[in-house]
Amino acid sequence: MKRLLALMLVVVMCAAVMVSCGNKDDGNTLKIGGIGPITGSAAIYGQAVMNGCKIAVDEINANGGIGGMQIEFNFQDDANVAESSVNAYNKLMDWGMDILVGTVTTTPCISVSAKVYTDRVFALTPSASSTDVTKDKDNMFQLCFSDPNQGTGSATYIAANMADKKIAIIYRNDDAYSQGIRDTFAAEARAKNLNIVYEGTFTEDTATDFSVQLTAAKSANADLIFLPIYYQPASVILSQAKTMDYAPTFFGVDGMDGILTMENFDITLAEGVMVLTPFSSDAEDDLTKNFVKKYKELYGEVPNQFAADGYDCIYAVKAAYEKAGCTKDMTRTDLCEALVKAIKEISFDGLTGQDMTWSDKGEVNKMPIAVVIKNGDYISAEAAE
Amino acid sequence: MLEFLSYLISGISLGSVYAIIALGYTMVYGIAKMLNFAHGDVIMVGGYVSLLAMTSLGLPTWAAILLAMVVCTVLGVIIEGLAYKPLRSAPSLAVLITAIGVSYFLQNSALLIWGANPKVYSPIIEGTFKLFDGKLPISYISMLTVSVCIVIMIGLTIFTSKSKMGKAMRACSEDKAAAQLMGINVNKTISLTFAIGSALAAIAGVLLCSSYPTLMPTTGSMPGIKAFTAAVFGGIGSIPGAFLGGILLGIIESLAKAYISTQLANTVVFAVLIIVLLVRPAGLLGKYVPEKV
Amino acid sequence: MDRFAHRRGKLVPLPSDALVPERDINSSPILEARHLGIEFGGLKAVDDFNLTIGRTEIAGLIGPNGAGKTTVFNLLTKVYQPTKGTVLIDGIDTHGMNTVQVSKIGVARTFQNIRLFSNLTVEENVKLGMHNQIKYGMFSGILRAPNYWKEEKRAHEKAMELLQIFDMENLANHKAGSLPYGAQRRLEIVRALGTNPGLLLLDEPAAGMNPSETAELMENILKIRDTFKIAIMLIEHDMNLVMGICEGICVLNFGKVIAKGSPEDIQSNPVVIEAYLGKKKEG
Amino acid sequence: MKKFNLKKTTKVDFATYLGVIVTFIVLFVMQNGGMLSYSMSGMLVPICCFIVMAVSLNLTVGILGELSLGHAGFVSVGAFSGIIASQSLIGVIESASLRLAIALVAGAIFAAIAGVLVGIPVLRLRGDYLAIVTLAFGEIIKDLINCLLVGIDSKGLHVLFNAKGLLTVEDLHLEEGGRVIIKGAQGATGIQTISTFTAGFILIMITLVVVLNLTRSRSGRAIMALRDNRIAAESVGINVTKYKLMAFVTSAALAGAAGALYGLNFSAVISSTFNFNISIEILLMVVFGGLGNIWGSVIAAAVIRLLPELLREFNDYRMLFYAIILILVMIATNNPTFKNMLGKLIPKKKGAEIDG
Repeated sequence: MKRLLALMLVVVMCAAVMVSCGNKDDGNTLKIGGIGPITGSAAIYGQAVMNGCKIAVDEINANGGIGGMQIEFNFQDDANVAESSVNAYNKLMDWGMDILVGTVTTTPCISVSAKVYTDRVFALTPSASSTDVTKDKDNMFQLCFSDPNQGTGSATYIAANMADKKIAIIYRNDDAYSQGIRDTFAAEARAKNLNIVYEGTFTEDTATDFSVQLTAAKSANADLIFLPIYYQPASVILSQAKTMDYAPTFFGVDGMDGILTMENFDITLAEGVMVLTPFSSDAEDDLTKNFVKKYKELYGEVPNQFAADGYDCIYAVKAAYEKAGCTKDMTRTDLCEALVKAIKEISFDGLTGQDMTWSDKGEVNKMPIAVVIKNGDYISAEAAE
Repeated sequence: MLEFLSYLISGISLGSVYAIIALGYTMVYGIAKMLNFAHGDVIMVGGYVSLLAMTSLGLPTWAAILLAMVVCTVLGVIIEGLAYKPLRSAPSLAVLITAIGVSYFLQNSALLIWGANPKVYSPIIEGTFKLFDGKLPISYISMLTVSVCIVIMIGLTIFTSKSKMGKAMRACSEDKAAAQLMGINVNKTISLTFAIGSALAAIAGVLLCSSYPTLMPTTGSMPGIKAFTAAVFGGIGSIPGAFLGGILLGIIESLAKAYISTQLANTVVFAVLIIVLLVRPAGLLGKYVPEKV
Repeated sequence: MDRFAHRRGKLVPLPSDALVPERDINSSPILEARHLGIEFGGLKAVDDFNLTIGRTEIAGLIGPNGAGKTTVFNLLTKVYQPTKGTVLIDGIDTHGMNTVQVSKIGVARTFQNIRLFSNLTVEENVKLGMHNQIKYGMFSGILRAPNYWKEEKRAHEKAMELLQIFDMENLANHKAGSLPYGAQRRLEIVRALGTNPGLLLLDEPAAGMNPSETAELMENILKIRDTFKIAIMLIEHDMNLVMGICEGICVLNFGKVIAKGSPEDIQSNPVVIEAYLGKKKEG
Repeated sequence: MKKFNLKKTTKVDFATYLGVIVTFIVLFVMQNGGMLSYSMSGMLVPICCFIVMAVSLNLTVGILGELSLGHAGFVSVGAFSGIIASQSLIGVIESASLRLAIALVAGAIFAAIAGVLVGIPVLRLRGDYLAIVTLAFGEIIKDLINCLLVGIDSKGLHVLFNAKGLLTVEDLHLEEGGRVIIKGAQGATGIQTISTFTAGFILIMITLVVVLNLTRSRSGRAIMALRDNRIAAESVGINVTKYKLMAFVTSAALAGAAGALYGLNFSAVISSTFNFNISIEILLMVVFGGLGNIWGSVIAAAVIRLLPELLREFNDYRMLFYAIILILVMIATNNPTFKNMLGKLIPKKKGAEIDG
């Protein structure tokens, strides 16, 4: 009896999963899906992308949409888990998704990109930076810098400007993004004969205390610490370094962006920190100002780079769509082939860079800019000197 | 040598945070015989409440801590009453799963209320004490954490051995049925234990966030697991054991990071734990009670 | 004068006061405990316990509460390792053996506070008693190889046979935990018999039984002895049972044997009466 | 045993097999007929994996009666050894099914080895102490795999252990045309996804046969006897360590096979996928389904996997609802008052259940 009830429960749930996705494309909207973590420990990145995308979608819809179609945007949670991400993707496919903006984090994105490739859906990830994301997949594109791009870029910049520094690296060993940049940085640094005196790691589980790594870096006389990590642990590192009177140059990558906008953050801690980033919320151009204003109004926070990436993704899709001259009646597959071709032909200006172009490999071509934090503002590194 | 001392100090400071959390764990385990997996998340709530009290309400530090203690105590008692009390006679695994449910609930509520963005915590005391011409800095917050930890440990030991309520708690931990027969209100005693444990969690939250100043909805979970490990390490149910376990865990973690491998620090901690439990199956200060035949 | 005194062992006399039933005189005893003792933190829970039990003897171990009776059982079954003395089972020295090994050489027991596998069925409990007599391994079990079927069939038949002693075949598919108290006690005995023991230790088998149940139990104990030709040693407070069926009785007080002998000897022994009733007032 | 006079347990076993087979056939036909939504067909393999994980954990928690909080550790070992096996056989063995089978066996074997290594010392402990050590083991496995670099070229497998965090895939010195299989924290990427629903079904059936037949055999009885009363079990001559280890290792091996199937279903797998939360989720399935209750685990695994997908409509709130449902179900099924109310509605079942 009880068994029968339980069995019925499963059947009903299965049916619900199947049924809840019955609605098909009516042809009058362009369905863009998004995937990223909006719960769990990586929620901040997914939520920022989601919010950024929504702003872009609303703007475009208010201005008449794409090719006469309104955009319908559906963002699904994956909690930064590959399996959940694939589930979210399938959910979006059932919904009738035409184009995917996502996924936000690297490992889920690699799994989803394999599905995207076999299902022939055009996909543009705002922030999954590993080269594995786009490798061997012609219809998967990145809007953010790839890991090698950042790692090599950072090493090149340091070699050109501060070649005699003793370098320490602190990175997160259980994070694909962080380890990816570190690996390429270390390789390039070796090639450029940079002097790496100490490397320390941490994991998600040991991300509370960095005093050991900092002490070791200090005793190795490191005067530049390369931090290929996100800004949350970075803020702890900065504050602990200050506690122990250790003041090397800190050099971050795009994940460091957002540190200044952390609620309650003591910006003096970040004084002199160098960041290689494509986006700065304090930029003076109209596009950024407008975006930051809207974001603050809607979500009460200052947008970080992820939000900007999300925003750019939607507009990049729009640009490619218009370039390809797609029409309403195109199937998902046709749309995919047309967009794949078009995106490599456009040059796109967005929040996170000017004249962005895409290569055959799916990587974006935009150069990271080194900035220095001075009095709580980003200043181009060249200008600071 | 100086380096070693500095590693040792960061270990003790990290360890004393674990120890305070472990004290809460061990109290609840000793009396209610349940692993309260939501303890770490009560710490997170304590952190948020005190931070908001200081920044948004502009309360002075002591008032903010007091407020956090009150909120956490109330929260702890509510959780106990709604989620755990109905399961008093249920198998311990059912209670464990419920505790995990409560932990998810608190984390996701925090995510919805306070957002996913990490918040920077303003330490309740700043500055460092410098030894050897500043070569060996010790932050005041570490010193405070260690002393608070010792005070709490001594306080709890005296409370449980001397006061009437404390004796009732010990009686409940030995044998609930017998305690009931002696006229002790077991339900009330367990609620009180949760109240004390949650108040401790609030203090732990303030100290944890002051030492490692960021705050996210998931802030409490890993320190929670580590503190649980520390409590078992020292012998779960034993108050001095929780203190010792916490401090040792912190020191081992810190030294392992410094001398073995930063990424294997957790592995070393857990490996030491396993070895200790094999040699002393009830933890360092726990009593091993063989089953009577 | 004697420089080697400290290196020569002290001599102790081996027990010569062993009593066994006359019919067992032709075979070696099933149990010989010599100078058995255990200390818990300096307290001698059992001290210098000497006992011999014949092959088919029914022996009783009695004594006031806390005299160390169950501790003796625990020593014989190696739940505790004795700190002194030896136990010979069927002539085999059990030194260094554990509970499992002692069970394999033929000691089975029941427990004062019933210890059944209460979530398993009655039949499964008995089959667990027969665990070491059922000969097939894990993989035969998983793959249901021919010997699985053969052995399980044999085990089933044997289990039913054993349950028959107490007329419990009809309960075979009930959960052990759901049985009434008396039936649980009986099941424990059946399970112990399943191990094919030479010596069966019963710890208060009649506890909680009414007089008619006790009478039935006495019959059954005798039946078990006669059917299986094994020795039985029991701890019991019910003197009717002890005096009724035991051949040899050993009285324990404060961990020491204070008297041994036939029921008649024990009943008239002033030391035993004193131990049970307390010292008579002077005059 | 009685072949023809079916016992209650035998009936339950057959009903379980039948239920799984019928469900498989229905879903298989629907999938091939294109009647299943993307979401549903995407979840089939993971659900199969979790059913196997739950059933195997039930062997440890429900049948042996020892709390394990590190089951994900065995899943992880199985997943990564399965991935290494499968990825290194690309080009050697053409048939994907055969490669998958080898991967599952490899996963099971390595997880079993891990089970023995952890089991021997760990099983001396009891209760919460055992729980914390299994938890510790799960965390250790996660950290160790984070340090693993594996690649293959014509010379064979290259394995490096990156304890200091200073090595990269370059240090594997792979020949031209060599493939990197595991890149430390970046995990295994570029996996050929060869897992299929049919394989999942077969694995479930094997697991059910192993676990159910084991519990109905001499060894299984001994394992359950240890759970019910260790001291009595010893007194009838049951070797505690042997049977504890048997249950533990069997459980680990099955979890390893499930891990391999799971790993080969996604093109990227990282070691933190199999973290503490996964151990807890599997435990949740076991407790939901009822300790020692195998068909219960099967259904609970499916329900718990489907639930978050159903709650997708609630977006931000979905995990909150999940938590609330979790607490409510636990109270409803374990609180005496609620239980009585339920008991009046549903005839009480007499399956084997134990207190944890």
